[in-house]
Amino acid sequence: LGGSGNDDEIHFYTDYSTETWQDRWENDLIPQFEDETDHSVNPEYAGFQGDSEERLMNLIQANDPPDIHVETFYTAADIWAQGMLQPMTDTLEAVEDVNGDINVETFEDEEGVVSQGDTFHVSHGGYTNVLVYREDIYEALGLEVPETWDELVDNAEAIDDSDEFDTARGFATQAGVVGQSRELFWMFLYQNGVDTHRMADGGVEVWVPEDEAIEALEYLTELAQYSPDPSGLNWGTSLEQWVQGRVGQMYHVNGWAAGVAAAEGVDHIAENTAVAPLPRNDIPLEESYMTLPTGNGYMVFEGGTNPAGANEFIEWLYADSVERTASLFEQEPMRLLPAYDDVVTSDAYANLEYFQAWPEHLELNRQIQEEIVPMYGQNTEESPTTGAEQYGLSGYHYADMMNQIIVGDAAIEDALAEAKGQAEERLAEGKELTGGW
Amino acid sequence: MSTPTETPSETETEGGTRLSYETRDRLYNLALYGSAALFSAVILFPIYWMVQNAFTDSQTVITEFSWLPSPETVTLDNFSVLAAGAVPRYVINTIVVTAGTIVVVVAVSLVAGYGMARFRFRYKQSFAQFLLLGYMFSPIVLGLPLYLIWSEIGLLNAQIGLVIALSSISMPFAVWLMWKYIQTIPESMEESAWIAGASRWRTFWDVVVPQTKPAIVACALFAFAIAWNDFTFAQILLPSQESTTFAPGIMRLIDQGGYTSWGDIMAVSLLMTVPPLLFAYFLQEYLLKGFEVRTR
Amino acid sequence: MTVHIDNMTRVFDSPNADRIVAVDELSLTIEDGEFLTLVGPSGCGKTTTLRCVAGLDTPTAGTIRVDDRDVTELPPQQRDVALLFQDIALYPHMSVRENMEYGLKIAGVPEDERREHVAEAAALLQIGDQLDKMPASLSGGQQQRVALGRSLVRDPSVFLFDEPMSDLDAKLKRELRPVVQRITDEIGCPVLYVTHDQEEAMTMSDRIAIMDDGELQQAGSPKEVYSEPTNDFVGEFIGQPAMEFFDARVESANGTAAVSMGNHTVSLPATAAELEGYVDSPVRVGVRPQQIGIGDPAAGIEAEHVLDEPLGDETHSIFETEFGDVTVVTHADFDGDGDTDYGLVLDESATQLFDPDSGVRIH
Amino acid sequence: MTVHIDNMTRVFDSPNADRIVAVDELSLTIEDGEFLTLVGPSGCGKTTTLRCVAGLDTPTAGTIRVDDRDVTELPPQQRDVALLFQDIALYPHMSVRENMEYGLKIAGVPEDERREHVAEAAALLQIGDQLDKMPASLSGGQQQRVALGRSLVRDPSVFLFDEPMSDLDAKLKRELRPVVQRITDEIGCPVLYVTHDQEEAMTMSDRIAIMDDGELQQAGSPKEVYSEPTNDFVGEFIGQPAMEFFDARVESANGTAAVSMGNHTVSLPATAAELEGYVDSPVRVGVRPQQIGIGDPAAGIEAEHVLDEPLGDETHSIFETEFGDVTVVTHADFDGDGDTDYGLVLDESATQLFDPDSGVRIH
Amino acid sequence: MASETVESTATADRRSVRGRLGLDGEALRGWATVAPVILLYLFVAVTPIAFAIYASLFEVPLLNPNWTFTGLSNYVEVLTMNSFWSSLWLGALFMVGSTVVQLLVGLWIALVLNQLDRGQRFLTAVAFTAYLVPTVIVVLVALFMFDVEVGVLHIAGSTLGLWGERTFALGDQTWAMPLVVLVGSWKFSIFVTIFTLAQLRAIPDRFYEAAKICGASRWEMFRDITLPRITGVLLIAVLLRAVFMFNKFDIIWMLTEGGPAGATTTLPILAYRTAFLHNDYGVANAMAVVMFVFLALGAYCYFRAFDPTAEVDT
Ligand SMILES: Nc1ncnc2c1ncn2[C@@H]1O[C@H](COP(=O)(O)OP(=O)(O)OP(=O)(O)O)[C@@H](O)[C@H]1O
Ligand SMILES: Nc1ncnc2c1ncn2[C@@H]1O[C@H](COP(=O)(O)OP(=O)(O)OP(=O)(O)O)[C@@H](O)[C@H]1O
Ligand SMILES: [Mg+2]
Ligand SMILES: [Mg+2]
Repeated sequence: LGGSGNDDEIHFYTDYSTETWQDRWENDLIPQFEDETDHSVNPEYAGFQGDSEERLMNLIQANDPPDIHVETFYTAADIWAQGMLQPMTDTLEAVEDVNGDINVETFEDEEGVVSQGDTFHVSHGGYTNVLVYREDIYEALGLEVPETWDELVDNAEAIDDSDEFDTARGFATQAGVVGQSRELFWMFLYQNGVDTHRMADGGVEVWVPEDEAIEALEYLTELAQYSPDPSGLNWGTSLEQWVQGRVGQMYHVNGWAAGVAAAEGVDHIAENTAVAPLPRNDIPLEESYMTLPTGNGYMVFEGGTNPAGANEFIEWLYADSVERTASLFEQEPMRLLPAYDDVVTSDAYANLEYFQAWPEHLELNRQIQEEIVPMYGQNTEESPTTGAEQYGLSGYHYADMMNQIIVGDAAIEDALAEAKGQAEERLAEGKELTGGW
Repeated sequence: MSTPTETPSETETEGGTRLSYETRDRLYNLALYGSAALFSAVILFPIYWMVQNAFTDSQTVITEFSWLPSPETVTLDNFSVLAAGAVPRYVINTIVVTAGTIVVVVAVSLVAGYGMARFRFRYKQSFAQFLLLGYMFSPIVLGLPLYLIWSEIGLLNAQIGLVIALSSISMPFAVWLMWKYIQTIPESMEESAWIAGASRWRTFWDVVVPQTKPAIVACALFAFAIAWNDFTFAQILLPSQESTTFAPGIMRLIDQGGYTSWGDIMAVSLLMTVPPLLFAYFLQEYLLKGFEVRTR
Repeated sequence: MTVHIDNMTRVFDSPNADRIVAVDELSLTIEDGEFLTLVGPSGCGKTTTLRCVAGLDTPTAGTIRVDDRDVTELPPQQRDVALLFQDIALYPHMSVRENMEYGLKIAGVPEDERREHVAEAAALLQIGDQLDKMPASLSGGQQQRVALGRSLVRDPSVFLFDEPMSDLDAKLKRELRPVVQRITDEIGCPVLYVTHDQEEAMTMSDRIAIMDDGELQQAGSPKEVYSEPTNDFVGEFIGQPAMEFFDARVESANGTAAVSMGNHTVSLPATAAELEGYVDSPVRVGVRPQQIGIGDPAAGIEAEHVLDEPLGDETHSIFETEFGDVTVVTHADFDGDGDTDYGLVLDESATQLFDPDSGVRIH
Repeated sequence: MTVHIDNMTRVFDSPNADRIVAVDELSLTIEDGEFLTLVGPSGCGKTTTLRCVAGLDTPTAGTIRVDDRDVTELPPQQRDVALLFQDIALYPHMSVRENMEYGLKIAGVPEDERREHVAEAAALLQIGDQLDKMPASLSGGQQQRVALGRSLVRDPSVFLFDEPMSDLDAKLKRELRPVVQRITDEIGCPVLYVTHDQEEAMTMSDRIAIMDDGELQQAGSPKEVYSEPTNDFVGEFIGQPAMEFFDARVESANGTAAVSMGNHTVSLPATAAELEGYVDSPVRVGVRPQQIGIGDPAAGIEAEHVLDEPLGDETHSIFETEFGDVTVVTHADFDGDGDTDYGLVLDESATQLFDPDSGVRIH
Repeated sequence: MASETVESTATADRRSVRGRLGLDGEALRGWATVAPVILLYLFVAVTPIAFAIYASLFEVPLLNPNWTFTGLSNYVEVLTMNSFWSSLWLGALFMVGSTVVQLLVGLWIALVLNQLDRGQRFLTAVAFTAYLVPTVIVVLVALFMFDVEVGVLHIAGSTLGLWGERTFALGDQTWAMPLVVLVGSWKFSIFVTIFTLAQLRAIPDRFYEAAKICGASRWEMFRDITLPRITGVLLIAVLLRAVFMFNKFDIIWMLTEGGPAGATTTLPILAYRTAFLHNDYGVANAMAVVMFVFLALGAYCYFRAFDPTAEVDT
């Protein structure tokens, strides 16, 4: 088991790797698949920060990439941009036939990731960016769900100051040099009516208008006063803080925080975790650049040892029946929302053991799917989704900038200018790799 | 001697302010035991804290602060993590790798140290220096080449592969230690065995090895520290869940859950702290003897 | 078995470029059953010689034969010698018994036979009750016995000792000497015994070989080397307290010879003819302190009393003379007096003459 | 200055429960300028006594006074003693000079004065040219001189030596002995010198104190302890070769006493009256080997010749008798013959009688 | 006699020829004994280092196995990089700070342990345990103890007014570096202790006794006997510690990931970031090579200045 194996084994590198996932893969899904086909599957689990990337790099450098890699698409954009992924259009079609249309962002636009007529990603689920907040705190302090940044800041201050919730801070402002802090910055750009890139002269260019960006960063800096140590916050640690009841509001994805709280048996937090659209900065909804959910799922390496088998495995998982697809959400039901229209509404999904135990969490997921997602994606026409742009997004320059400004004492203007410079370099690199597209 | 004027060392050199001998003695003991108390507190406190929280209800751990464990919240529940999921596997793997590393390091360095101490060959000194040079290269960029080499020779995910890697980074120090130690064993003991008809190998085994015990313990301890500690190598060379060791394993666990239960972590930490404590308690005499580098 | 050392030389390359000739063309034969002692000052090459015979070192030139077999290049394992080191070298991790039977174990002797041999040797050495102890808990003398026992259980064909007693005190030495002699007698093989204690050499040996600076000076029975040293080095080295030397000049009158030292003259038993070539030349006169009498200043070499060292049965008295300090063995009750002047009277018949340059004994 | 040791006892708790009485109610006075030697077998408590005097150890009971000052509990720093260890203890990281001047430096003596003292001592010890070397590069004898020098530059008020020469060979010992004596004479303070080499004790001391098993056996001048030992232990310990003992029975006839041993009788110089209480009782007869003559079997104790140890000027011959092995000092040319029977003739005037139970000398 | 001479010179020649080739039986056996070490080292150190040096001449996108040769340009990039020089400074700070603290604390603990006559065994064991506890655990416990809500050290620090009640000390720019040094020292000081204590125990009592007799006070004994006797090992321990700390990665990474805002980004952290976050393996290797050169130079100067091996008998 693990890294190397015999030649036609399907090497499956996944970050669906909690203990429950591992159990499911090894004792249920994989044996069943192996029984039904001639293939054998060799699963390998990745953590989700740093380590997994390092391991993937090792595999690629050894010219022995895995057959299947599971990740959020844009984070793997550099791999894709270098032409190392296999098209999966047929597989996606087969999956859509069973589960309904895909509803995560990358597949909305024919000119987007589904470039040149091909799809390179079969999503398992989508991440919707939301404001996570504690219902009980709001209630106790008489707070309203914020719609603007000012309201958000006020709430943060109120929570921070309250004696009743002594340990809870106002807002988790992620500013580590890792993925989440760059996304927090993007979200604030989107909700201030701008984006990171735009189309100009038929090509993509970096577009981070200074005024809007500075305003966003100023708000973030202000919010950081009400945050537990911003430099240590990332996807994992902010969940941790949440479960420990140390924050009252934060930026995160889906109802994941509620799920972790439930899994850890911290019921009062699991019950009181609520989500809302991320607040905007006094702009009308139509001007928001908030994107549709980001797809997280399967990619197949062209250079793997058994790409055909890999596709077969993915089809077996997702194109068999809605029931099987829904059943794949039994593990981590709150982390990802199904990426296909028919799944969330299916009985099979509603009947998952987890939702039987936590009906309010089913409601929460449906709320995201039915209320929040429709509010996003207003500006998809103007917001480009090209190879070079996706590549440009995968760098850590904005994370660095957030860190410099919020944790360090860098001047906002300087740090922003430097980050933009790097963004431009990165975009140029992306264009070179993808042939200008 | 009978009058102060005859004892210049007492009065003249230090002036009249010199404290009486008894007072100085008392002050010295105060400083000594004070120091001992202070550093034991500094060293012991984190361990105490670990123990205290390992036995405290995991919810209490993150919400309440208390200097002493309170009877209501004392629990053994945290230790259930030791039986759950992958933790036992990690621990067993760590033990296997550590034991393997100790065996390889001791065996190889014993032979090499013997050779260095007893045979005359050219470039011996250069060889020793060359070994130490290896310590000067930052190990963090070595992951990739190691990975490539290991996958080439099929040692990935094999605990023996990690054992080899860890052994060789323990090598410079271990060989040096053995070398210096064996030099202190009189050669005449071996010679008398040769004269009795024992072959070189037999002599090594019967005469040298038993007397090298302190150095063996010291090398074993050093290898133990390296293997028990190792995070980086295990992370790179044992990617699979089944074969990996404690340090990367626990980091994965922390990552995966998206949530750290401090109670559980303290319980696991306690488990990983006990073997070194036993090692240090029972073998310290040997160990110190083994580390004794004769200076001029 | 007989050991023949022929023209053996051993040269060491020293780190600071000049070579050290530790043993210089040494030729020596040790007969079967003979107890030959090698004595000499520190660094004269005794240990080196022994190590070459044992096979722990290889001569640079020359050969070593045991009977007719050339063993010069043989490794120690194949020589069947027993060697007892100065620093004992008992194995600290083995019990006394294990130490003693180690050689037999290596030779593959079965357990019970080993026990028997060990018990026998232990009885002889009076350490029968120590067998299960560890060496560290034994006294120095006991350790030495164990080391001795370890060698002798093996019944070797050559027995080598390298200052086996130099770490012991006088009493223990005296106690062990007869034990060693008895044992080597019993085994009956050639014995090469190194020491720098000339008392040990005198009392134990069939023959004594005296070395200096890598070269053999004289080999002969204890009496021979005591009374007929080939040169002044041997004369001074053998005998206790050491022989005293006086610078003198040979004078001849009517065919009888005499030596004059300072303003004192001693007539010699030798005729002038026997001293051919030395008449009127300077010589060194050697006399043992036992052969010097004390008289009044006129009768002998004028001397001032310095110190008495009473030993109970005799006294060593030290006098200052124009030839330097001279030790004289006086009777037990002698009690020198710094105020009186004495004269040292040499026993004429016991004087020996040495060439002042080469040191060779003339007569 | 005078050192008084009064009723001093030092008890050690040994790990295996039984206490070791290292020194048992020892009382001893060392006069100013006196050279007192403490001898005794290994483990008899010599070192312990010395360490207590130096302040490195504290007596369990009893007191130590220097003149009238009670120093029993004083730390060594405040005693102004000099102590020379058996194992030298030179500091390997200091040069010879630094080693020698260390005590002065501690005492705050200025640099140039220190140099002067050291130069003086070095000249006396003939190591003037070694001052800048490191101890490791010196020979054993030289190291010992340095150690000696380190102590003597200090001009202490008590001088203590713990077997300072036991690691040296006989020649070096003989060379250093006068040096030590001269130096201590010059300083003129009380000297307590520990050795287990009785020759050293005899030759150097003003007085010898013999200890056994923690207890003082006798203290007296060398001649006194040699010729009038208080008990058989002292008799055997002092003198070389050791006194021989024979089990005997006192017989009295006409007021003169005799002892019969086996079927041989020796008449005594003592009268029966002097031996009151021992007549017809068993005693031990002690005779020094020098006082035993060799005759034919009928004339003395029947003896079989075992071994000769020729020393050049005399021979030690060992005989087997019904009383065990007996060593006799014979003349240089004596050459025993195992086939002939001999008789050992004791010199009547030199016999000493000891109580067989208490060992105390009767006469 | 004549034939003897011939024979003996022949033997002498035979020896010297073999000797000159360095391949007589003795040398062969010598090399055979160290062969396993060489083999292991070849695998685990030499080859990877060679590989890294080689890679430093290429542009290596980690997520693509195709390398482009770029000569020394990676080196130019490293040497002109601002972050390189600031990390070098931070790294030097970390190295010197850690080494000094570890030396002092380690020495102090060793001296105290050596003097204790009660509880020595237990305290020694406890001290050694600190060295043997895995770094991961030290880090986890440290993070727990600095936790803003229940962390005992956090509470202690904020009560003393060192940092704010809600400041995560390891996330504070002023405190991060000192605390990382201290946490590291908690674990690694004992390395110095082990060496020193072993050495202290080997100093014969009689050295002190001789000094006492001379009237030396405790301080004088320490200065004149203890210190000179342990300088040798101290010099070696300092060298080893400095080298180890200069290359230290795991404990910093796990505690702060080089943060906050780069306050603990030492060179190894920077190299790691460059390799795995910026996917610039070639530059990272160039960085490692430059670090190696600095370190080797530093060690060389250290050797020239103190020559620690001269203090230790070979
Ligand atoms: N392995 C060696 N390398 C270099 N020189 C040596 C070696 N062994 C002995 N020597 C030198 O050879 C000479 C003779 O040494 P050897 O040990 O035989 O003397 P020794 O008579 O046994 O002296 P001692 O009475 O001190 O034991 C000395 O000068 C010594 O330094
Ligand atoms: N520190 C100690 N602890 C326990 N027992 C001791 C200690 N020091 C000495 N002894 C015991 O006290 C007794 C006397 O010892 P001491 O060293 O005084 O003898 P010694 O006459 O100097 O002997 P040697 O001639 O061997 O030096 C011995 O039995 C010894 O074992
Ligand atoms: Mg020798
Ligand atoms: Mg003693």
